Amino acid sequence: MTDITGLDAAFFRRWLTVAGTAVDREADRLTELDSAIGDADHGANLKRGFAAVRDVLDKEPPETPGAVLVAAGRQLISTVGGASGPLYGTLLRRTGKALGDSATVTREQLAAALTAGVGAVAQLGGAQVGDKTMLDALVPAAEALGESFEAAREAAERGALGTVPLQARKGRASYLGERSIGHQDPGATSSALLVAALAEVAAG
Amino acid sequence: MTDITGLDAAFFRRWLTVAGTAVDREADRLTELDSAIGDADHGANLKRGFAAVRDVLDKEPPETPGAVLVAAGRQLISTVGGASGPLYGTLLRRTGKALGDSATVTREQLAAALTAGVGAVAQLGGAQVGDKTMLDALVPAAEALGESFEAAREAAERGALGTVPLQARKGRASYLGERSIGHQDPGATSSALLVAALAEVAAG
Amino acid sequence: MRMLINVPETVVADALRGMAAAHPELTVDVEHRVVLRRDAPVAGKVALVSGGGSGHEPLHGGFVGPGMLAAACPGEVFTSPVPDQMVRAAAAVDSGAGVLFVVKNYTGDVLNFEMAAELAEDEGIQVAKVLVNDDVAVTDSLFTAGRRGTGATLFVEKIAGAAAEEGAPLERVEAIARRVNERSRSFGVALSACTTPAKGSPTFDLPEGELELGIGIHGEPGRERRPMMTSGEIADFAVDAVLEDLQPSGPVLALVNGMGATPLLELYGFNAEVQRVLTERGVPVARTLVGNYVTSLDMAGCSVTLCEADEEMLRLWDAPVQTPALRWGR
Amino acid sequence: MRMLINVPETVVADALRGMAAAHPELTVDVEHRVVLRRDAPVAGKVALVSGGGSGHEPLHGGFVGPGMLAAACPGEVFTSPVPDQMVRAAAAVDSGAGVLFVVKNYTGDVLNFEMAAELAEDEGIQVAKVLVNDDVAVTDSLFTAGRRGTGATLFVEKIAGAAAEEGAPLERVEAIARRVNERSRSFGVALSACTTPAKGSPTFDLPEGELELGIGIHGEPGRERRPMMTSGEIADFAVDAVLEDLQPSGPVLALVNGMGATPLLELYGFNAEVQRVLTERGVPVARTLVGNYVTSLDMAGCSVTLCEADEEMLRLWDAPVQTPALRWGR
Ligand SMILES: Nc1ncnc2c1ncn2[C@@H]1O[C@H](COP(=O)(O)OP(=O)(O)O)[C@@H](O)[C@H]1O
Ligand SMILES: Nc1ncnc2c1ncn2[C@@H]1O[C@H](COP(=O)(O)OP(=O)(O)O)[C@@H](O)[C@H]1O
Ligand SMILES: [Mg+2]
Ligand SMILES: [Mg+2]
Ligand SMILES: [Mg+2]
Ligand SMILES: [Mg+2]
Repeated sequence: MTDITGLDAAFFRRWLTVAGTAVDREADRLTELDSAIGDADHGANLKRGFAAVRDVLDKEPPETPGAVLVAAGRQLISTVGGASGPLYGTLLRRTGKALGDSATVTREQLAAALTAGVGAVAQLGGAQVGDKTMLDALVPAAEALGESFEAAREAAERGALGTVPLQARKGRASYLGERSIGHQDPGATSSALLVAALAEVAAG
Repeated sequence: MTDITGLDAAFFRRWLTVAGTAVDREADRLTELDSAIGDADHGANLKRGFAAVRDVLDKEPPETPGAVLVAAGRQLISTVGGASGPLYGTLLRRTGKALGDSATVTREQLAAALTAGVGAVAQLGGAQVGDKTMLDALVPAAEALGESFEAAREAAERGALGTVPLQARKGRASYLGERSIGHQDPGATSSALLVAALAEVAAG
Repeated sequence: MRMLINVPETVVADALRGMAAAHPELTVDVEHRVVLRRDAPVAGKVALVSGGGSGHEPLHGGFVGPGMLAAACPGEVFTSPVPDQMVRAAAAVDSGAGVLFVVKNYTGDVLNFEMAAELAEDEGIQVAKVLVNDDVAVTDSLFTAGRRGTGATLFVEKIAGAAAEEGAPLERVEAIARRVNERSRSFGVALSACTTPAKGSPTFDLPEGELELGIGIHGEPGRERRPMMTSGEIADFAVDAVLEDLQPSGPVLALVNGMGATPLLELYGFNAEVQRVLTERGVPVARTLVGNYVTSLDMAGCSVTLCEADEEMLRLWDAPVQTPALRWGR
Repeated sequence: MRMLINVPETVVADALRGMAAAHPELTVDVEHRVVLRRDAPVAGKVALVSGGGSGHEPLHGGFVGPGMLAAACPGEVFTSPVPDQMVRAAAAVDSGAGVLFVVKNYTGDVLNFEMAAELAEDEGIQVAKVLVNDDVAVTDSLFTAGRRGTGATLFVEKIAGAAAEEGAPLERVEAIARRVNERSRSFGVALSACTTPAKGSPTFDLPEGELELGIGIHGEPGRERRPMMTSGEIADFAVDAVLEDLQPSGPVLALVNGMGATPLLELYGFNAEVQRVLTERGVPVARTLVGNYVTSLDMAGCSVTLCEADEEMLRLWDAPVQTPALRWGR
């Protein structure tokens, strides 16, 4: 359970399960968004990835928060493909690594680890805030998580909505130039879903 | 001119010119009919053929009715292709041959020659009246021409309309089996156009 | 009109010019509409000549070359070529050993090739003809123009072409061609209609979620319309339709053919289902060819052709062929 | 959804099963999604490995075989494959002479191949990478993910593959691959959108009578929408877009590529116009390839790729190749 003193492996497994359910529910919407400025596969990609994550966590549930995220990240890398596979995979893996091997972690520790994970995503993809990518949701979310889960959820949601007026400079949407303006980024949208799942699980 | 005593080469050239104009005007309709129960080319086929006929008759106008029809028929065979090319080509060639080399012919002579031409079409294509082909317009027209040009026009028109309820047994439309019922045969329709052109020229 | 063309009137001439530029190994006579083997006539060898309406590419022009056709005559879109083309082609490729006309069974093709054969014989060319009529979707052939020639044309042209290349005399090449046709059957399915340049809109109206079973290759509707089926169900239906008419005692050649707009990804997936059905029905498969070979412009759909192949036919199938669309061995 | 499929989830696996049945000369590992040369690893020879999202067939699986790719890794439709596939492929084909990854420049492909290269190197495999980025429709590459890899992939795989087959060492194969890419440019046009199995409806809405200029191969809209143009006008536009960026001083290789649903008849006609424009611009053409090679599912449209070819590149282009989709010489 979401003990005030610390978040355990079960908490993280629950997060990824709830996130997977959210992805399943919103898959068509994510694909629809990706269809407007990408290649119409973002929903299917994450659905496939989170189904595989669920499988691996069910089969041999890792016993620390760090191990849960590392295993999930690896699984995303091995099953998603596309841009989001390595990026989300790296996000979870590097966040997990930063958590070390303690049995429970605090929200503050998670916020710091997530910041490291988001940094790894930025480095891998070479993008920064404002490029109309998942970073537009992830960066503010990691920052706000220092405050509260709910603040993180709101920041991610705001970040995702904030991609609408932006012109994409990374990923497929960038090929469209100005025609990418006016559409919400699918990756930022899925990031907001993941953070919302986190807040939901934290809320109990 | 349409002299009461006889139809000369100029009459037949005029017939083919007027027929060509009618084909140009109705080409889309013929193609539309062929699209329903065939392969959507009948209009284009005849347009191409009659344009070629016009060219050859303009360049070296033959001097007898028979020679006009033989030259036109040859030209159709050489430029139309499909089923209608050999069939209409044979119709004109064999009608022309039956007219012999007199400088003028009577309507009665034409009716007899056309009957021979239509017979050649039936032999070549192996079809008979009721098979939902051009013969359904041509056979009654040739017969009625013994009476008058106008009777021939009416008979051809009636024959073409009469193909609607028929199930095709020859040509592409036969592949459709019962689904060919309810559509007017494109070849019978173009035959009616050609006979109407003849009546129009005869009417002066 | 989603077409990559200039004007409908010039599509065939334009395509021939483009083909000439892409295939210097062929002689493309754009004016007279004949595609020829560069080295024709080949001394002592029978020459295969085929042709038909355009819109089925790579059939027939893409099958011209050593080991297959000596010449192809492209007509207007979906319109059989005219006798003048066939006579010209026959004269250009005849080495004295004779010419085999490969004719798909359509009224137009039959009549025009018949006229051409008469004219070519008048010019002293020995001509034999084989009629391809493999499409089992056309039933009651007494009350129709008879079965259409579709996918089996490829088998006939390849196998008889190999026999000609080996130096077989005209009667033998003709006999083999006839045997291939007799042992071949096809069935086709459309997921969409096609659009001819002359008409500029689909040849029939097929609502989303429905398909046409038993179509030919000229954009004509099929025998029956059904709600959409899966690839596996379509394979069951098509293979069974073929096997109802052909009970092969030995291994078959299989052609899993695309009608033009069906992606190769889907065709390969469809092939997996075709192979499954054949295995279930106990039919061994000797060779399989998957691709867009006998097409119907931009129609989405597929056809299955099976040919019960004896050892000679298999040997000739495997023999070298060097054409734009079919190429192996040497 | 006019698709010849069972369910969207299995299209890639289904296609691989069908490919395995049709091509006994390849090893198709359906479970792990790798298509391999039957005779891999080939002693002493560098092995080319490529891959990318499915939906572009015959790219890449159809280019596996002697003289071209040693292995291909198909991802889901329009989704780059995962590192596991590439590592498995590299391990299977490496003879010790090293592996060249041919990577089309998309974020997903780049990231997954990068991860794979690291992992393969951990396993002691020498890996080099070449990025293909030929699509001139992507401008301002500073503010984008950079030019997309499209038609030039075929040139890179064929020419570098021939160099590998000749026994050139990894650095030379890599250098040639890089040179081919640097001298190649492409431009694509869509007459219709495509439909992915996962989405089931067209990826964008293109009204009749309009076209998209500057499209990629993933169903993304282009840079610009225009009223329908003739084949000649499209050729002018596409060739000029390419030549604006590539001023060849010598002869070029030309690929006139169909996006999937454009009939070969139209493609050949389009090629005639491409050749006309090249002649008008004074660009000599050494070789031309016309066909559906780098496709985008059932998209109607075309692309033009030109590669300024030196003598070595031409020699390697002409060298024998034995793959399902490209096959000549021996
Ligand atoms: N360089 C990058 N850095 C960060 N995020 C990126 C980058 N490129 C793409 N993305 C994110 O990935 C999302 C697309 O993911 P997805 O559709 O699964 O992959 P693909 O673009 O390969 O089809 C985009 O909406 C964007 O948020
Ligand atoms: N065996 C036949 N005998 C007489 N007329 C025929 C026969 N077969 C077809 N036709 C006629 O030809 C017409 C079709 O002509 P056309 O569309 O130009 O040729 P194709 O069917 O080769 O495309 C049919 O509507 C029919 O009237
Ligand atoms: Mg995407
Ligand atoms: Mg017709
Ligand atoms: Mg026709
Ligand atoms: Mg993708």
